[in-house]
Amino acid sequence: MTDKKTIYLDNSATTQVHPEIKDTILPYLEDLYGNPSSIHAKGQEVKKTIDNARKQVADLIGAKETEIIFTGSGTEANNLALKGIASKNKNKGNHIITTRIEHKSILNSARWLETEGFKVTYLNVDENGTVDINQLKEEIRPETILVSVMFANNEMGTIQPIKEIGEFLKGKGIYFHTDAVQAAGKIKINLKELNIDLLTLSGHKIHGPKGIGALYIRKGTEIDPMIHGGGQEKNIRSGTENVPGIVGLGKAAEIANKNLESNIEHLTNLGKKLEKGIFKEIPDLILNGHPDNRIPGNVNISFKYVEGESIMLMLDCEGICVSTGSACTSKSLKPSYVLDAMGKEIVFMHGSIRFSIGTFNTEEEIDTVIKTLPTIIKKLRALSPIYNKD
Amino acid sequence: MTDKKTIYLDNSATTQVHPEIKDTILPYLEDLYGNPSSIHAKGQEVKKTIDNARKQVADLIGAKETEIIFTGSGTEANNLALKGIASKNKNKGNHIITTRIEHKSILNSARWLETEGFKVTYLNVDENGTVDINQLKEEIRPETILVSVMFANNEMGTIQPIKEIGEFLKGKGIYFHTDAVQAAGKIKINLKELNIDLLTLSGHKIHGPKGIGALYIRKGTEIDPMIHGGGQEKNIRSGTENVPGIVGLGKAAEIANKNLESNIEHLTNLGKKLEKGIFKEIPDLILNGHPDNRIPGNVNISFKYVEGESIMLMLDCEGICVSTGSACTSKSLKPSYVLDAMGKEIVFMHGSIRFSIGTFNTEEEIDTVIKTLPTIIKKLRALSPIYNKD
Amino acid sequence: MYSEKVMENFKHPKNQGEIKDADGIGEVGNPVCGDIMKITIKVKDDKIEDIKFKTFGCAAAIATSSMITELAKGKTLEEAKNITRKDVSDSLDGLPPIKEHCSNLASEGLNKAIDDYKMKKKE
Amino acid sequence: MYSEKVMENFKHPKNQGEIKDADGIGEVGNPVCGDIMKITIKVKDDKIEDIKFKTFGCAAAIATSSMITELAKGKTLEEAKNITRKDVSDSLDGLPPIKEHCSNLASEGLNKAIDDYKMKKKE
Ligand SMILES: Cc1ncc(COP(=O)(O)O)c(C=O)c1O
Ligand SMILES: Cc1ncc(COP(=O)(O)O)c(C=O)c1O
Repeated sequence: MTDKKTIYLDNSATTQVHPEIKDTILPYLEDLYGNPSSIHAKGQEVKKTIDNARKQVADLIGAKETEIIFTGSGTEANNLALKGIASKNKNKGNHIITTRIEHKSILNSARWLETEGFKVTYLNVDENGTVDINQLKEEIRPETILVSVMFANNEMGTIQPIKEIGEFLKGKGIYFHTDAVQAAGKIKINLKELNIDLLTLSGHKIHGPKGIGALYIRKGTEIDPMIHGGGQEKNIRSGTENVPGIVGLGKAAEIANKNLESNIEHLTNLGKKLEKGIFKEIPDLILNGHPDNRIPGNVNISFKYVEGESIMLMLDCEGICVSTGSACTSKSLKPSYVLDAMGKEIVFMHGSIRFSIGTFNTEEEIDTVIKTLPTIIKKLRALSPIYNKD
Repeated sequence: MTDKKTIYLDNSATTQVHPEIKDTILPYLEDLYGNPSSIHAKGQEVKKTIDNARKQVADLIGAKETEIIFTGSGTEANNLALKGIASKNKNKGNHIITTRIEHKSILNSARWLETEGFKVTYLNVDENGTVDINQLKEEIRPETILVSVMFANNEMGTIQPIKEIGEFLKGKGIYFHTDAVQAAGKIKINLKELNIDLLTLSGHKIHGPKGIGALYIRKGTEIDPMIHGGGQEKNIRSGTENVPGIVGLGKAAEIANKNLESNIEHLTNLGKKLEKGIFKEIPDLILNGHPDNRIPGNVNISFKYVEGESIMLMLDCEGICVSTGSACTSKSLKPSYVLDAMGKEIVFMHGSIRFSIGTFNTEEEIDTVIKTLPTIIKKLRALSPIYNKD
Repeated sequence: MYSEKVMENFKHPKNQGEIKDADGIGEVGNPVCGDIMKITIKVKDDKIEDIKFKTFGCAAAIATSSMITELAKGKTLEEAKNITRKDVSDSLDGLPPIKEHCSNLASEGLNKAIDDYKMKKKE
Repeated sequence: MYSEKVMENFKHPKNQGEIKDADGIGEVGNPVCGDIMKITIKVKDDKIEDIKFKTFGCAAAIATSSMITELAKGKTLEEAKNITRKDVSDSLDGLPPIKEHCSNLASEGLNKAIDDYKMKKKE
């Protein structure tokens, strides 16, 4: 058990469940246990809440409630988007375009589709992590059926030109999917103003519960299911509905929507404060990602001459939780493939730390981090054979 | 909202979450919100609990903790078993054997595999709903890679000859999967004594939460993932772990294991009482399923000359929740395909009601049902143009 | 799933039963689709003086049966023939899409009973 | 993820630094795999009189570096050469499988430093 003083700055990996959401979920672990497919009263009372949650999620992104499908995670929603579109539209073409910096759930779905005979183009990004829209335009072929570009990157937060891509694709008969897992709740997303056919969300990244995701599927989109069974979720995702998860995600979306502006301001302020503080106290740093066009609260820094895991664990010993690369790859030995795609020198890729701020972080916490970090970096640099400055 | 007096006899559709389980889950919606993939303290404290839940689930079925993969539902686990085995072993053969009475998640996965070039044999069942093991033996071919037979049927509870099938398949190089969603917690399952390679469980059927399932995969089994991504669950099921669901399923398995014998006794007693009571009070009935070899607490009766939905809704008006056919098919117009497979006369298939008793039902509740039902049946029979007995 | 009106008509159906010496009988449906409906009518001065139904079927089938007898009672044969399935469904505040066919069945049953009466009269 | 011993050696590493006039120097690793280690030794009477390390790398790399200097200090060159990666790993109560290569690196570094000393002595 961690004690009360933990400073959690790993909100891109997962977030604390909002207390209001816990209260929303609770009755569904108690008396409201019915199966929404049941016609009797116990089932129907639950069915209504699911439809309500669908509306709450739809409202966050400016969609219609009938266009939301619940899944077991953001990962599953991404798999469903790629594989479901590919499977249903393979008669139209076998080419898919995505980027080198997508989340593994996109990249590994794309690689799997390659083994099934699809051709995939992985777009490059510039040194700020922004996708090359000109390359996208060049790579479009008659066989292209799907473009998938994430709304904002999970490692260094760079926001992608989603509006421009959508406009470019308009009328071309190519589906456009975006993984908005990291963007939701931190950027205003209004599908009425964006030409997007599919969009992925995940509960636990917006202070909702784990184990629930959603895929927005624009009306009329031709998509195959990935999980077959009893026909739930309009036959696109079978399986008894994760009712507690669904109502939790619904509530999380509602809160995120309601507090969007104040949350953006809060995250922006703390993020700027942290970034400035660290740069003031510590020399030899690189800020990874776009200097401005990034999700608020994401600060990704390479500490030259030292290795990321060591920094992370030293901070952990002080009760400060951060991440090296993305949470999913924290375990792996390889340096961040996202920084790699951005063309960073390899020795600095190993030293990157992602601070990701959430709704519940405070100014005092940021002050503590700024105070704690210099000693740790000094200590590790003193240990480093490639640091020759003292 | 239903009032306090609801009598819930639809435990094969879903069950009330055990109060202890709610308490187990709660901290994971509060302070224990870490991502188990994170190396820092907030992540690692959660990782331990997941491994513990894995052990709890393994213990319920006599498996090893390393052989349990968590999924988003029983439906997903069934999909993974069929598609994952088929995909990985297609070089060995393209033939799969299952039964006509499987849950839709098996049947529709099998049908999808047929569109992918696999051949599927659907075994018949006798009038008690027992699969024909001789037919199974005859249908085995050199290309057979997988046999999937459910442990017990969700509609009329008949238990299948899983031990015999396992023994027959031993050494044949054919994987054996069983869907134990309805059997778990109601029948002793010990994988040390059964030759089973894959086994499906679902949380919400054993008084655990919805949105969580598990697939037992025997060590050494060759299986492909269905959901690709960050490599969670040994790379067989990617996606951030549904921590509240997993600890909930773990606790549910632990309780089910601890109380197995007393629960079986409780369900058997109430089931017998209900069956006898109804047969004593009401004429012209058919007991569907096997008379003895069925999961305790499942009572499936056809009320001749009347239709099931009407009975169900009349009972619902009295606060008694039951089901026609399986929950998933309750919505559909077609009569039960399971009763169809058993060769029941079609007019009686429409009148079948499944009473499924759970841990929290009481003798008084059963008494009330026995008292309430005759009036309803009498009323509906008086309305029926095919009833000519008064 | 069902409107309150449907549930009300299901729980307390009107005009249930069978007229013994009916002037017209309409039987529709079959066990495969799960609905069988029998409508019996008594006709006087070209008007439906009495009407009763028996139905084997789901709540929607029973409610639509009950509703159509209500709608038809006292009407002329001409008027009764013009009762559409939409009339039935509307009078019940709508039916779930999957159950729409039930209102079909009800008006079919009534029509058959009227035709039967006309046939018999001709003989 | 790490044993307490690993964390202890990571947080408070022994023998860190660089011997200025070292008798032997061993540098191993490369930036691609994320670990670079430099071991410097002082030798007297065929014994490792002093030993220091510098490491760029993860917690396991730092802890194994620290541990191998502890194990080697005071040993004869012969004995020091026989320190296996298993010795290092065991002294740390084990390493996560994914980090096993770090113990490799540590013993490699020590060996290189000893070889370097022997080479220089021959000249
Ligand atoms: C950009 C992005 N997409 C998808 C996911 C996967 O979502 P989930 O954790 O719900 O599986 C994540 C989080 O890991 C993410 O950061
Ligand atoms: C036999 C059987 N298998 C699988 C399932 C599906 O499990 P879940 O409801 O978790 O998707 C069910 C329940 O609907 C079932 O009864």
